[in-house]
Amino acid sequence: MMITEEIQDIRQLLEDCPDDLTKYQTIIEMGDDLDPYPESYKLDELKVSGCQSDLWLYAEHHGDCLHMIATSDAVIVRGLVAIVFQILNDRPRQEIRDFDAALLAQLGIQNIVTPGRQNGIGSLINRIKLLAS
Amino acid sequence: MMITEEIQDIRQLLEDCPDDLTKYQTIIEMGDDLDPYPESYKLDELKVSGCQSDLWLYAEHHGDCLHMIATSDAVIVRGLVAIVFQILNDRPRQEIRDFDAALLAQLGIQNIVTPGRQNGIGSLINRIKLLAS
Amino acid sequence: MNCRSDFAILTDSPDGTAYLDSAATSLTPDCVLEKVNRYYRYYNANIHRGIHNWAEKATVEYEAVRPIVGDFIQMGTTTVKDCEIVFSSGTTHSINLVANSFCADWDSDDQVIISEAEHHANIVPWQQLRDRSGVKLQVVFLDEKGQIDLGHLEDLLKRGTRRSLVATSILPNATGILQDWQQIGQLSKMYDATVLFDGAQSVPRIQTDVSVCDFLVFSGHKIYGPTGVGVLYARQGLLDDAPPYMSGGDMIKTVNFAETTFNIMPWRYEAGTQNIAGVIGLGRAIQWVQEQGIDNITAHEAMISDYAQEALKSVDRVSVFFPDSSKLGLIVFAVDNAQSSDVATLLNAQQVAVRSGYLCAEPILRNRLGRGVIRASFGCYTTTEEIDRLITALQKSLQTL
Amino acid sequence: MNCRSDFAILTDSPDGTAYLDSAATSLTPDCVLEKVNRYYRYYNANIHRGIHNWAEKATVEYEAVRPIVGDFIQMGTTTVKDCEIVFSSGTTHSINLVANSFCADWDSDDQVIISEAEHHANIVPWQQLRDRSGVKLQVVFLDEKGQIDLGHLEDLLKRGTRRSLVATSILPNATGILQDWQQIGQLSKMYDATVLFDGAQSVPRIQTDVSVCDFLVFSGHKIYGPTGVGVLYARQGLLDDAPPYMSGGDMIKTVNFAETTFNIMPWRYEAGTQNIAGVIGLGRAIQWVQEQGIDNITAHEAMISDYAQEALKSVDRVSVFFPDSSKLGLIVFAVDNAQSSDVATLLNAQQVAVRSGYLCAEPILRNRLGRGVIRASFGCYTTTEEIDRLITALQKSLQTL
Ligand SMILES: Cc1ncc(COP(=O)(O)O)c(C=O)c1O
Ligand SMILES: Cc1ncc(COP(=O)(O)O)c(C=O)c1O
Repeated sequence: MMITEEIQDIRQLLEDCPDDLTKYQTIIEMGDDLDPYPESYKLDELKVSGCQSDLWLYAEHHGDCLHMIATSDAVIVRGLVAIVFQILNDRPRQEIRDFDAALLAQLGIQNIVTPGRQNGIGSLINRIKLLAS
Repeated sequence: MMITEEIQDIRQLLEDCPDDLTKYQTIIEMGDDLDPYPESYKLDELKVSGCQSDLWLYAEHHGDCLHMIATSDAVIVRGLVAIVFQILNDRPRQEIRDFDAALLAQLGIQNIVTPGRQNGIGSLINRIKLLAS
Repeated sequence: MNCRSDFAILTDSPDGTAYLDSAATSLTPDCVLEKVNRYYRYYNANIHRGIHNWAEKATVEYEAVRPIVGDFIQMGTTTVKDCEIVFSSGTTHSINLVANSFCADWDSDDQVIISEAEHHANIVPWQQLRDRSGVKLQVVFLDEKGQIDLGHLEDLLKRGTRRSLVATSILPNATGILQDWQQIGQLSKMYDATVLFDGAQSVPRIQTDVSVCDFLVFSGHKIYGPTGVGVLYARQGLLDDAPPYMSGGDMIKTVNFAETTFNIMPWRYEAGTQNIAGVIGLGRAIQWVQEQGIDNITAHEAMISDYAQEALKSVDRVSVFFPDSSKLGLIVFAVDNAQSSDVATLLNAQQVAVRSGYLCAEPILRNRLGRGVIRASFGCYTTTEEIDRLITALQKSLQTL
Repeated sequence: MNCRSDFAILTDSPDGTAYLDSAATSLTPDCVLEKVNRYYRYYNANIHRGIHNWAEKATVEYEAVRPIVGDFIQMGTTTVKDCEIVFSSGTTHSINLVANSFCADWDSDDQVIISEAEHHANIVPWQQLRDRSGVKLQVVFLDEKGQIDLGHLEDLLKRGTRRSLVATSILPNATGILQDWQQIGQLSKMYDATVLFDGAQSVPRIQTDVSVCDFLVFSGHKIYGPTGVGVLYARQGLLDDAPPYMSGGDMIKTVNFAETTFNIMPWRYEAGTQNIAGVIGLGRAIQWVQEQGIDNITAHEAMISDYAQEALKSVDRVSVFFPDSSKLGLIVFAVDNAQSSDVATLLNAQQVAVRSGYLCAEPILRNRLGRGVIRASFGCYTTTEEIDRLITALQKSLQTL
């Protein structure tokens, strides 16, 4: 699927939620499907800063593609990571580098694209783009 | 005359002016009657700070009373000094110390009683009260 | 209290938010906005240096705020009190000013004592001073009730070699426990220490009185006033000759290229064009507080805080920070097996606005709890219904977390 | 220009003031007040640290001002430009920040070069730096046209031993003569000097472009924005690791009692609760300027300045400062045998508002004229009728003086 299609899919899923609380419940459930993240990879240099919660991201180049695993102590962040992964994980690095983070605004989730780099998932996207280059 | 009467007199004089410009012309003319101030008294320690213009004040105790002379390079300040002198000069020091500067507000002249001690004639009054003690 | 109708944001709020984050910033009553708008609409001028009517009016309005503040913090009736009130850009600026100006010549023979429960604003400037000058930085601990341990404080004061500064919060934003500030002040004075009280949270909530301190600092935006303005009360004489923290226009008497003579207190410390509209708005905010009655505010916030603390204690998995002490204005709590930002996010999804994380008071939270927390904080407009909404939303959230 | 109707203070002014003091502070269009009021009425929250909707909205609005500023001062299209814009409380604060943070390790091998025509805000912080650290403070003189003498500047740059900082105003508030800033920047760069431009008067009046400088500072209240807010543009990398000027909340990454890790640019330099409403209002002010078109503003102010200069020259006893140079935004003049505050007071009595005295630029006025002056200064709303009123009122005043 194309990035834009993935975004549309997730957007649809979230739009179908009757209220904000359900939306977050859905997001939290998505986080349950994240691949396991080894304790030994919870290293300071793998920490993505800028969230109130801790977030670790580890990535490898698989050929042209970027393969990532991540985790967080906050279940909502885990869910947001799952969303980002559904969109970007295992994509060609070029495609990741070219990805316009502003598209995430379509998801309609507060906090997912944040101004500056102080909080939320914005720093995750920045880190991913960095790792893709 | 009592202080309050002097204030009423000046107030009447100024109220009779048809507009603000004439009011200031009247004030400037009052300054023409100030006693001469010797050049040799233009000393730094006799300077009253806080005005945009220079203002010098020299005072002597004559018995119980305070006798003052003053001058300024600004003719409006000279006029304001003349007003203050008409009210306070040669009065018993006790009376000067007790004088409530807020009464000057009755004169209706902008700048004559000023907030803080940064500008206008407020610092002159403060200095006079100091010299009277 | 019956003041909600003074806040358009509460009466017209399109999203029906229960705003329980007043310790971060308080809401602003309409009269404050009107006062600020009047400055921009009728006499939008710079102060002090102008001779024209608008400048004069702006100067009068700006300077009139000093006695308003002075009365409010009970400076007494001396005629010089204007000279003890400096306007800053906030509590943080005020503390930095003291650390840089008052303590400019402090060194390793001197000490600064802060408490364990301080806000970063009352920690980091002293660390910077320590790193720059060698001043000793001491931390006094809290007892089991969340009060500054006076015995420990006395030990530290005794051990000081030359000068001591005690810098503590009257009402720490991470505990909500009102300190015995009069005692702290008196004890410190017995050892000739200088006392700085951080009143950021207390000045909006209790009658403060500067007779037991030397410096008092607080922010406009936490006392129903505008952002970008704060106060430093400094006892007369303490800052007369100190080197200014910030320099530039309006804080000077005369400038030439060789040297500059600085102005006297308080203008000496107000370099550059001030936050004129902010100060004027702060004056109106304090008057508004006085119209409500500070004692009424204290009583209302105590009532709300008791109500909230009891309600929170009854929620499963919730542990209140210092559960056995009563709180004023804010309650800090954590939820077992739930990350604080998750809780805050789910509360927000139900239109309940709280703070989460380390509350700009990382040391005490890391040391005592080892984790981030959730804080519900109140203003004089907060209602018990809003607390009920918090509890309901919290219970719902915990079903998911 | 046709913008007067955007200013309630001009259309509803009950006293009919001709406001010719815009260099001290500009008037504020209604849209800026509306934007500020909207913050207080719909999302009155603290920024960065809160998770709830209002905090998020406030953060988005606040951070959105960085790219607005960046575009306006033509930072180009790099994606990192947010990191180069620091919000301060004003020009004065911005300059103090550079003098204390960027120059923290400067000493007698380094020099700071300012011009003769600087505002106190761009003199006193460097004197303080000199007195504290031994940095050499050099003054470059103006030529007979009121332009910085580039030959003299080059001499000073050549003589510098290690680092040089050139700190000059693009449009000095005591002369109104636009400097050849691109040349100054390029020349300084040839000698590897760091360049700080004081844009307090220029940024509201001409298209500025930071490609020839390292730092650019200006104030909100002079560019149709609120009081208590300013900007420091700092070229990427220059302030990454400098010791912060102010410390406290929100500028830290992590705090414990032993040590503290500071945040990255630009937040590293924005300690404490920011002037949130002020920054948001500043963003709207800059957008308003862009709606008017900065080139239209330049043209209008040049027209008004020419008109005023010609008219003033024709008044008996009036001497214009640097009469043979054209001015932008302000005209400085003196009247033979009349003290400047007397003139300003009589003009005010006729509802014409001007500045008088030493204009916070004492050195150049004392050295060149030995006396205070009168300044009429303009905004994009100033009309030729207001200039006519100035001239008539001036002539009337001179009959008395
Ligand atoms: C050229 C110049 N620099 C600096 C300043 C200081 O600006 P502020 O007072 O807003 O800090 C001013 C304004 O007074 C100015 O005109
Ligand atoms: C106790 C305390 N001190 C200091 C501060 C800092 O205040 P500001 O951010 O307004 O400078 C705060 C507020 O965050 C506080 O709660």
